[in-house]
Parts: sequence; C-alpha cells; structure tokens
Amino acid sequence: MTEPRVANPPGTLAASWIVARKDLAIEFRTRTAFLSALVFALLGVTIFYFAWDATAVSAADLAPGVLWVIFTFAGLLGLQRSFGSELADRAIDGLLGAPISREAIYLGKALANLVFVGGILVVTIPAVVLFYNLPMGEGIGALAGIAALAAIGLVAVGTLFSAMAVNTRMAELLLPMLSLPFFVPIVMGAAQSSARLMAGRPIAEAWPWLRILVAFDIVFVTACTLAFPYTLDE
Amino acid sequence: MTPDNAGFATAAYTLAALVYGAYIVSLKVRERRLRERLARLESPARPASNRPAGA
Amino acid sequence: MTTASEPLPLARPRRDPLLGVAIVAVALVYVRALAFTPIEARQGPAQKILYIHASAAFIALYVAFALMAVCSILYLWLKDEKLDRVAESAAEVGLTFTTVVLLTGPLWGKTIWGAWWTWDARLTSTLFLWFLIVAYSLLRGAVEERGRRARYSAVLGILAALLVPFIHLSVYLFRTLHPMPILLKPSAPSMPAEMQVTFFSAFSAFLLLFAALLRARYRIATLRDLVASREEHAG
Amino acid sequence: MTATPVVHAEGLIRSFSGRRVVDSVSFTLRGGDCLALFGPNGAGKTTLLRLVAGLLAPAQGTVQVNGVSIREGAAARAQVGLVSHASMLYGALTVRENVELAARLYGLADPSAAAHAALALMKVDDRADAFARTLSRGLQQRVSIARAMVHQPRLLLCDEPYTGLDDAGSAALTAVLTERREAGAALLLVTHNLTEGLALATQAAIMRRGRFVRHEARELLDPGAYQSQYRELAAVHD
Repeated sequence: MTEPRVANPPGTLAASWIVARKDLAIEFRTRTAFLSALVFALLGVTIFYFAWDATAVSAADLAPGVLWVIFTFAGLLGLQRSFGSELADRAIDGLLGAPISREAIYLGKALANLVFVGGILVVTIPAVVLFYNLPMGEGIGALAGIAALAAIGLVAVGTLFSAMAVNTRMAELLLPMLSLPFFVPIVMGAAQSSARLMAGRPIAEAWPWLRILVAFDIVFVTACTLAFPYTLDE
Repeated sequence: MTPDNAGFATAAYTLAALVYGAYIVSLKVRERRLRERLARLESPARPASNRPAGA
Repeated sequence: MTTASEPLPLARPRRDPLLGVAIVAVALVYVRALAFTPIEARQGPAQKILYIHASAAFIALYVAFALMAVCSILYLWLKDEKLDRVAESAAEVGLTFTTVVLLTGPLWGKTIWGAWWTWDARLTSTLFLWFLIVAYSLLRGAVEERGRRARYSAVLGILAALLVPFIHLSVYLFRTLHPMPILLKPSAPSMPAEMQVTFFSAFSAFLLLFAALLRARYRIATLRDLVASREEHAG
Repeated sequence: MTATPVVHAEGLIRSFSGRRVVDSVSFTLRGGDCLALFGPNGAGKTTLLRLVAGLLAPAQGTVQVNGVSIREGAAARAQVGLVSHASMLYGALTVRENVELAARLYGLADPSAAAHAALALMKVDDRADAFARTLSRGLQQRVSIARAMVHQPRLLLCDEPYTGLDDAGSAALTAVLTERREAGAALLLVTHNLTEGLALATQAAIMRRGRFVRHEARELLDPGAYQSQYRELAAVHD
C-alpha cells in the first residue's frame, strides 16, 4: 500500500457531530452522571416544595424560580464531568491532532451537554407542573421555547468554563464560581418569562425577557466558540 | 429639615480609609517579601560558581 | 538565557513617590469633604458619602474593569506577558475599589432609602462585578503554568466584560430605585459649585490613587514572575 | 521522491513559565527517513513531539508537513499520526469504537474497514469489542498505535512506542513502522533505548535541556562509541 486511504477531513459541523456522538455514546454507556443529575433535580423540586408556606406564596409564584434554580444546579453537575473523559488518558490530544477545527471540538462538546441538560429539563418541567399543580395548557409550547433558550445559554458558557476548570486545581469549586454569575441573566430571563406564562399572561408580557435570553445566547455562543481555542494547551 | 446622620458619613469615610490602607500595607508587605526572596536567590549563588546552576 | 550576572537593583526596597503623592491627595480630599464642604440640606452629612462612593464606583467599573477587559483582549492577540500583568493588577486594585463601593453604598442607602441594601440595577451590577473579580482572582490562583494562567484569565476577563451589561439590563428590567446620576444629566446641574469642586477633586485624587496602586501591584507581578523563573533556574 | 520534505521544522522555541523547554530545534525528514531522538528525562522530547504534531504552538519557529504549516492547515494535521505516553483512548468506548472515531475524524471513506485493518495490523482485532479501560497496558498501547495508524499517516511521531509491549506487540510495531516507511512515510522516534532507536534510524539526535546537542546521519556514527558518548552527555547533571 503506497497511497494513503481516501480521506476527506470533515467540516466543522460534521466534525462537531462526530465529537457530540462520541460524548453521547460515553454518556449513554455510563448513564450514572445523567441519572444522578436527574435525581438531584427531582429531589430539589420536592425539597423546595416543603421549604415554603403554601398559605403565603402561591404555587404559580414559586414554581418558575424553583424550576430555573434547580435547572442551573443540575446543569452544573452535568457540565462538571464534560471534560473528565478527555483528560483521563489525554484523549483530547486525539481530537486536537485530528484535522478538525478547535471550534468543532467546542461545538461538539456543547451539543452533547445540550442534550444532557435538555434531557434533565424534559423530566423536570413536567415534574414541576405536576407537583406544583400548575394550570399549563397551550403555554407548554412557549415554555419549551424558553427552556431551549435557557439551555443554550447555560451550555455555551458552562462548556467553556468546564474546559478551563478541569485544568486547574480545585476544579469542582471553580466551575460554579466561574459559571454562576453568568447564569444570573439566564435564570432571571427564564424565571420571569415563564412566571408570566404560568400566571396565564399573554406572551407579549414576557417579550422583553425573551429578548434578553436571545441576545445572551447569540453573544455568548459566539464569544465562547471564539474563545475556546485559547483554553486549550497552546 | 436636615437629618443628623453624620455617623454614617464618618463610618463610610473610616471604612474606605481602612480598606485602602489595608491594601496599601498588603502591597508593601508582598513587595518586601519578594525583594527579600530575590536577594536571597542572588547572594549565595554569586560567589559559589561562574556557571549558573540549571534545572 | 542569561540567568545571573546582571546587578540587581530590583532586590533593594524602593520608595514610591507616586503612591505618596496619591495618599496625600486623598488625605486632603478627606479634609475638604468632611470639614470644608457644606452639608446638603435634605440628606444631611451622609450625602458626603457620595464623594468617595461615586468616585470608587466609577473608577472600579470604567477604569479598572475596563482596563482588565481591554488588556485581556490585547493579550490574546499579542501574547505579551506585560498585558497579562496589567490585567491582573487592574483586577486586584479594582477589587479594592469595588469593596469600598459595596461598603459605603449601604451606609448611604440606609440614610436615603431606609434600607441597607436594595436590588437595584447599579448596586447589583457592582455586587456581581465584585463576584466576577473574586472568581478571576481565584482562577489565577488555581492555574500553575504562566501561559495557561494568562490565557484562561484573559478569556474570563473578556466574557465578564460581556456579562456586566446583561446583568445590568436584567436587573434594570427587574426594578430600579437608584438615584439617577445627577452630575451627568446635562439639563439639571443640581449640585452647588462647592460640592462639585469637592466631587471632582475627590475623583481626581482617587484616580491618582488607582494609578499608584496599579503601578505598585504591577511591580509585584513582575517581581513574582522574576523570582519564579530564578527559582526555576536555581532548581 | 518529491522535492518537498515530509516534515521540516525550523528554529522551534517553546517555554513554559519562562523556562525554555525546547530551544532552537531544527530538522528535516524526507520520505523513508527515521529520526531517532534520545535524551534524558525532562530534555524536552515530548514537548518537541507535541510541537511537531501541532498540539502546541511554538513561541518561535515553524513546522511544515508536506509544505503546509501544521498550525494553519487541517490538511497538515491529516498527514500526522501520534503515539504518545498516554493512550489517548476513551475508557468507556470499545476498542473498535475508539479506532473508528479516529477514522471518522480523519474523514476516511470506510471507517469500520479502516479500523479493522489497523487493529489487525497490531494484532488486537480479537479484542475489538472489549472496553478500552478493561485492556492491559500493553494491549492499550497496541490499540493506541492502531489508532495513530488508521489514516496511514505520512509522518509518524512516536513517543516511547515500545513501552509496555510484549514480544509479539514489538514485532507487530516494527513491522508496521517498516511498512509505513517503505510506503514513503517519515518517522520521528523518541526513546531511551539506543539499540532500539538506532536499529530503525537514518538520523540520530540527542536532546538535552531543549537543544539538539548532537544530530547526525546514522551511517556516520559507530553504535558502540555513540552509546558511551550518550551516557556521558546524559549523565552531565544540569
């Protein structure tokens, strides 16, 4: 054999899909991280229920805050392990040496994380609706949209910080320290807009908050994709 | 009517002075320690050898 | 690399005339503000907190934090260690100023709002600025290798600069109580001339203090890196 | 042979925390060349390999693979295979999945056929469905080599590739390396073992404190004398 095998290096999107599929395969194999994050979220939802006086605050007022705070913390659990598998045997070197762009690695990892937190939301949102007896009708579609916007923002920032934190001493402590300030606009935007929805208000009232969420996603997906190559060992 | 809250102003000015002062002191201390370390690193090395010791 | 040979003026302690001048300037401002500036009729003496509070707030956000962000961007572009040291120094000195803002703010707030703390846009932004700079310092402390430390903190510095407007906007949307910045409103220069003089001299003095502290902190960063490479060479 | 060398490194410099780990290193390898690189621990060999593989950016200097800068083109990285100290495998994936992943990342037309062929070359195809973490160190090393060879690279960078391999593994590796060189690939082999290195080499270099302190063609040196000179160089404690 003298000719190298037919090779046509994948483009950024194709490569990020390869990376994401690899991460999801690993996640699916082990499952422990997802299951613990999920149980954590459900536990959080129940604990919050008992932390509040039902005669003083109505369920609809409390539910959005509970949902998005819990979501943020459960998301952190998922992000925490995002780069562990890469560093264990320096598998990341295999990705970095491959003919794919650095951005593709980031997008792939972020996509896998998005599926992870998306899976948590798919269970947690109905749980909150059920446990807190929320009258959700057609609003559920809009809520799914808010959830998607919130998840994208959280994952964009969280994936980047996870890549940094894993290379430091005290990674477990640093990831929340770095990420939580960045989750503030997400939690506020998601909680305020879903509060309007859960109270049966028209979507127009949630519009300013949705705009913040959209802007946050655009700004931070772009900025984090561009910044990611600098977090690698250059 | 002018309220009498001079205590608040005094407290704020004192706190600010304390914070800035403490920071200046910490800078001075850190700088002195570093200079001492640098001096220690240099002085014993000089008479000992003409080829610098490597890692 | 030459390791030894050069004489070491660095090892000798030095005076810092700039810092001395800055301290004297701040002391003079204290005297002027507390003793020779009229008391505002409606708010009482507590209004004088403005002079130190607003200067520190402005310098922390628009000088220290902005400097950190700009140097972070420039570092990723030029990869010059000096820029990283400026960013590091600006962050730490900025943390001191932000701490002053957060300590003096509630004292003033208690007198005019009757509450130590309110979740208005500017106060909350400042609080998060403080959190961000603390996270920035923690991150710096947690990374060993110098190049990586510089790259990581530059990334955080840039993202933090992008975040602050979002926090400000969200909290503003949430609710806002803060007194509008009366000085900067062109329509109503509602502050008497004497107070304005005090305010601007306070601002200048604290800006001078910032510059002096930044320089001193930068010197420490340089020294620390120098000591680290010398120790590395000495094995 | 084409005029463009497979790899050309020029004036590579890289520091960590202000310490120069690789200092002004240059070399050129053409198809069929093998540079055996010796040196004590901490000499900068691994860092040099990472610079050549494009995993690290040099502070100064360039690396060109087939005339393309490694830091600029994915096309250049597509030509390189790296075997490093770490296995670069995902423990939770099977052997086959690990190698197929590499094949996909390199855009090979038939990833599973390529993966199977590479595993067969290293004689680990019988363990294809085992999880990578369940394999012994030696078998992991074989998979790791198969992973690096799956796209039939024109430039092979091997950091102590014989470590952990048994006789069968070593024989398979030597066969693969020989076959790649005959196909026109260049090889950069980092090792402590002089006999092992010189057996394959067309060039030999000794690295110490980031520099090539010796670098010459294999046929110009006498293995016995080289051995003692190397000991002498390596023993000088920095």
